[in-house]
Amino acid sequence: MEHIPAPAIDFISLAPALILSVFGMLVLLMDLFAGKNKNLLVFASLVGLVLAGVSAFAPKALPVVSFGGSYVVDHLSVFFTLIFVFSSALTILLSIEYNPRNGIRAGEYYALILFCTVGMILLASATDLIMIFLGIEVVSICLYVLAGIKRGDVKSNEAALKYFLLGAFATGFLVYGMTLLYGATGTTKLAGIAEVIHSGQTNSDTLLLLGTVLLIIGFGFKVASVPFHMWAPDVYEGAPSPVTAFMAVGPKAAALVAFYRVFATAIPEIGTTWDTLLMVVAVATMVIGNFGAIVQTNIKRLLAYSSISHVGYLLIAIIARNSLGGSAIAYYMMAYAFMIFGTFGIVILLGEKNSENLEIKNYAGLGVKQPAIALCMTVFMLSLGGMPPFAGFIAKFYIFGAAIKEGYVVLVVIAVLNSVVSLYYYLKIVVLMYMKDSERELELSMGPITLAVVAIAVFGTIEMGLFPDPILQLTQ
Amino acid sequence: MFGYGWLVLISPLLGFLSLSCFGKRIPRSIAGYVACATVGLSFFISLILLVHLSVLEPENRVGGVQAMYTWIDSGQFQLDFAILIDPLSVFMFLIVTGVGFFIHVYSLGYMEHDPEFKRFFAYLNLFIFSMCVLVSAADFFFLIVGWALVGLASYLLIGFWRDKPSAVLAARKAFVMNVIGDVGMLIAAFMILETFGSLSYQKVFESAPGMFLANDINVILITLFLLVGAFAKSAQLPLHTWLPDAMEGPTPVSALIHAATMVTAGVYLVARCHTLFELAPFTMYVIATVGIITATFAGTIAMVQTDIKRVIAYSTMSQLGYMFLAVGLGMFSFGMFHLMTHAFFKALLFLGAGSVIHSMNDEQDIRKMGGLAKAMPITYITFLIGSLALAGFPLTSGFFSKEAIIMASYHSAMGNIAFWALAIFTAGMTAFYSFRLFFTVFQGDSRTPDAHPHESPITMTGPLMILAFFALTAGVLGHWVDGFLSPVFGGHAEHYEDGFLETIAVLVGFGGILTAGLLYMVPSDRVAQLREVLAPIHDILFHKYYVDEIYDFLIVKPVKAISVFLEDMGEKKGVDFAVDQVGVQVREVSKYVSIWQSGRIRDYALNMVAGMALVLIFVAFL
Amino acid sequence: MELLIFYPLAGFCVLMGLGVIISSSPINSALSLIAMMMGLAGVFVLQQAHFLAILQIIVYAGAIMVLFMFVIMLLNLKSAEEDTWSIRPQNTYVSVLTGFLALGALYKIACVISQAKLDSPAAVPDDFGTVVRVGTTLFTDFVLPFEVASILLLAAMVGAVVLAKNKID
Amino acid sequence: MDGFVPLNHYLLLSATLFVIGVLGVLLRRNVIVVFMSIEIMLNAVNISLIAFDHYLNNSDGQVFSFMVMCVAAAEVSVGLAIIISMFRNKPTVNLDEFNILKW
Repeated sequence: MEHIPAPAIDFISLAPALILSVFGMLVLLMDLFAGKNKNLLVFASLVGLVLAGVSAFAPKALPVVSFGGSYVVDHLSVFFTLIFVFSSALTILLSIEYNPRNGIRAGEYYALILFCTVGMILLASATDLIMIFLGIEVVSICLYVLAGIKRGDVKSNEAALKYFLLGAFATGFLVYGMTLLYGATGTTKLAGIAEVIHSGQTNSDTLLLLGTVLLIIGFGFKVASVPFHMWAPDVYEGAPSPVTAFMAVGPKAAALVAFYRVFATAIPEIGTTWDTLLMVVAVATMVIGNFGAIVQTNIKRLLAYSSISHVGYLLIAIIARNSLGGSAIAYYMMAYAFMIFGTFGIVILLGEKNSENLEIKNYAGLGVKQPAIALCMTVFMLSLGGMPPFAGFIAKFYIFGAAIKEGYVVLVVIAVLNSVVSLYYYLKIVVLMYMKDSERELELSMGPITLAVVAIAVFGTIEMGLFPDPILQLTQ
Repeated sequence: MFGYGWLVLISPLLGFLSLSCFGKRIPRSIAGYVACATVGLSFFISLILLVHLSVLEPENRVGGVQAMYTWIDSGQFQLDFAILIDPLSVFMFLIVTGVGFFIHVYSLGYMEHDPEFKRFFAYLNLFIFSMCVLVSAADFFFLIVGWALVGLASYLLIGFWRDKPSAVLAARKAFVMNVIGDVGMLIAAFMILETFGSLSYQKVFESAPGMFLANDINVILITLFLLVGAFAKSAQLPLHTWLPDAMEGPTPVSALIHAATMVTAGVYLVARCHTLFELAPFTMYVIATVGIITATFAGTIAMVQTDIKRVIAYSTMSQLGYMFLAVGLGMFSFGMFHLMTHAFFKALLFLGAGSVIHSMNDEQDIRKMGGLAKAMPITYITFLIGSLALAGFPLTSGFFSKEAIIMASYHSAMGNIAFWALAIFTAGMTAFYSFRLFFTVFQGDSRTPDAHPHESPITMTGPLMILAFFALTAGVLGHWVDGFLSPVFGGHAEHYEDGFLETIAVLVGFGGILTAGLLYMVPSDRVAQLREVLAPIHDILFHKYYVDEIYDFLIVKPVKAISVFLEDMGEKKGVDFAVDQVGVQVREVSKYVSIWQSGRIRDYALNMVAGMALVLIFVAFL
Repeated sequence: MELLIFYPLAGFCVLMGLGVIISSSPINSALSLIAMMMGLAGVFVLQQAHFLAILQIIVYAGAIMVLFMFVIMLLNLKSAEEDTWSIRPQNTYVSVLTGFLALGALYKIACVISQAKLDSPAAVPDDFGTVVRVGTTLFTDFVLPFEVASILLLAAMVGAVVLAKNKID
Repeated sequence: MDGFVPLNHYLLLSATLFVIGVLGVLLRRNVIVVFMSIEIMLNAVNISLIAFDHYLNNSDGQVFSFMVMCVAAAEVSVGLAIIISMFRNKPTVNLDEFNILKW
């Protein structure tokens, strides 16, 4: 009986994921004894997230490559880890007041968010197809459950079912694509694949091509780009609001960074064909997202379409495929996290006792009744629309800058025009708040913690807009 | 050196934020004063800046960029958070905050009974802030930011009475028109960035003369796109239709935004970018031509309007046309001078009109007014001064500024007889319609017996009197303005002396006033009665009647027909129709996109596979 | 030898696969699926992947399919709920178009796939596909994915419990 | 070994089964059957993986297919739980009836 040599395990680079896994299990255990009071779980989860965030800085000299080249900690992954930790923490904070009001009592909720965060962190660092696959699956499976965690609500059920079936369907394509890529190159490591492609030693270029197509489909689904976006509006509408916010930021960022890694690291050299394709996809995504949003009457659905259009902008950075593109994605996602959590915070604040109050027309008159909240909402809407001096503007600016540097001027012009279209529906909400009188009185549920989240988000949106440099330094 | 100049911007911004965030907690009485105080502070600081600049040597007055810190720094491209303090921006500061301050005070009285008093002042402060951003921008980026912000503030203020559907519609129209302009500006900015690699005025204006020959196609394109923005904001043909509709907003708003400040932004833009425009004589010619055509066009329409505010609105368009004529001819300081005097007398006229409307219980139709002179003496006199200034009556401020432009239209390098003739013609019309308005409203007998007009409170009449003072006397500042701004424009504008032409202009002005007087001084329903009592005057009256007929046949009817035609074709079917159609079509597309989303999982899966098939085909065959 | 076994086995798998999507009763579908998985296990054996062949039977045919059966029984699904396979009339055009596109794409792929370099299997060592060989790879090169899989399964288990348990609190 | 099966044929088997799975998802209305079709797709992928492994003399693919099985198991447990929880509120397994969320 031969002995298997013990593999070297780099605990330091794994630290954030390890800490969160441990805290996830801890939360599960504590749930047994906590009874009805979930505050302890929340506290433990937040501690875990903070520790994970701190430990992300543990590796001394970046980048650290470990596990035989299947896991890398570089500036990008550290920054994304921060985004994930941050967005998970905000999700949990938003849930504290939302969950009891909407009949979500399961303590496992928090554990699932932590596990999901583990998946995202792994995904951001993964440089091996198998790791990427597993990362995506950890994230997806947690999200399927989170989307349907409002068990008594038919909408939530339907959202979970749709997300699950379509997600599993897309996973099929994704894993098939990875298989073909493996078959063509004989390795699952991104660096190895790049090497094989570079040397022209592939087993079959066709397999490579086909694999890449299927991979695009799989990733396209996960980031909700056209024509694989159709799940997004339905799932976003049906899932509980904090989960929707979470989905729009964390998992999307994780999928994007993996997408970016695959395209920038593994297959940069078969670029030119893909560029045209990705450009078409990016344009379609922006157009469909923005035009779909215009007629929406449900705020969550509107935000879903808007998030589709934002993916379109982000794809431009992937097309640019330079280092500027990577940090532009990172900056964009951070800014987007602030804006989306702020917006959803307000959506949750405006929820009533018995209904979530999601119709946009109910926002009428907010400018008079709740001037501060209306002003915050205005900031978020303007920022989402890419108006200076807010974070959304700078984020778009860097993405477009990265694209222009590579000479994609037409693409940028289309994107700018799309931003103008998007202002139409963002400003519609602002106009409604300030220009219309409310039709009925609302019994708003002004939770202090949710308010705090909104305040943090406003601060972040403005701060990142006025002083973009510090955050940008972090991403490079 | 001018670091404290930031306060000009910050003060109204703080006012806006505090009023909109804590509006509920600030008592109503204080809110108005807070708003006034912030603008007053800005005005005060602008005055200090003025003094500060005046003591400097002329060559040190330009290029005072106050950078707070570097905002964006991405390799080649750098953008600072900065304001530019030079004579031109301080000049604009003074007008914006000065006139703005008086209008704020006026609003205290005018909006006193409005339930949303605080929201109004919050928006006003936002506007002042935006306008200051616009004029103090040190680069094209913040220029556009300010450009868009004033559009936003104007939108909010036009639609301030949101229960009034016409106001909401007008607000939307103004917004869409302004967005068209903004897009033009954006394109121009992109081209500038592409050409110069920078957006800062300093760099662009320094390198431009070395980079282009005159009428280089690039510089023409850049300036033309800038013009789209300027024309949209300043309501020049063909992007003018929003301005008359914007009168749906409260009257102080019309005075501040749609007469004194925002609409002059286009003129400011041309003056600010004069380096670029001078390199494109073609564009300059376009500016002058469009300016004078707009002036004439709006003048004819103003003659037949019956809504007191619309008359003044068209007159504003017409006067803006003069300013564009001036800057188009290269007489930048004349344009700025007319901008200043216009700000005084037009704000005065609007505020006077507001005072009238206020006392007539929101009646705006001049045919129902009349004989207000006795009831409202202060308004009467100040309105008279405003009308005189607008008509270019000798020795009022309007006389000096307009005269300079009319002279330049003939004598300057680019001037010609056509410009001059149209300018003189428009001057005559201006005199006519302003006094038609004045006589109809203040002279004769009241046409609505049950109205009980009363003089407005001191918060309203005070600003009227101050503005009247300036409208009367600001003419003496002409040379000072020219001298003060000359470092920016690189030299003095030549003042042309031509006694003959000046006399013609003055005579035409008198003619206009006289005609209006003959036609409107005496209400026509008393004609028969008078004819019996005063036989000697019978002839004159008869003649008046006769003239009226001729006038009606020769001038009023054709003008009416033309203006109706223009309104039909140009406004309802042309631009407006296009704008509405864009909205409708966008919504149609949007509906299709969302109906595609059928809600059925199998359809979604089918779409995914269809998408995949498309991608495969794309890859396999392309 | 390989030829003799592979083609019938492959045919069997395809038939059973079709059976899953054609039969109107979910029970029949599930049984076909089990048969297909058994067949696939055979294909795996042909490829010398003995370890995975066993896993295929234990995990898929054994555990997963039993779960399916349980659920079908639990929901008490009737076989005939007029559920034959169908295209919604509104989707006819899209479907036909997709069909053509997909066929075109498949044809193109089939044309080029025959140019692949790998026509004969590599000479594999004796221990290829055994537990030892796969296990060694799993615990050295892929120890991280292996650990992640445990998180995945834990999350799935917790999630399934949360969603399916009868009553919370 | 005389006569061997070329890799292409394994790949074709894999592709055929994958297409069958896709067709099942597109054409069936029963949630459970759709779900089984997805399992067929995952199985099809495993065939390719193992075939590649054999032809490349490599073990990575087997580990990959091990992971695919693992994921399939996880998905099945969650998916069936979702179906059950959904069935409680709306006792049907007809996919076309789940369209509250649309447009």
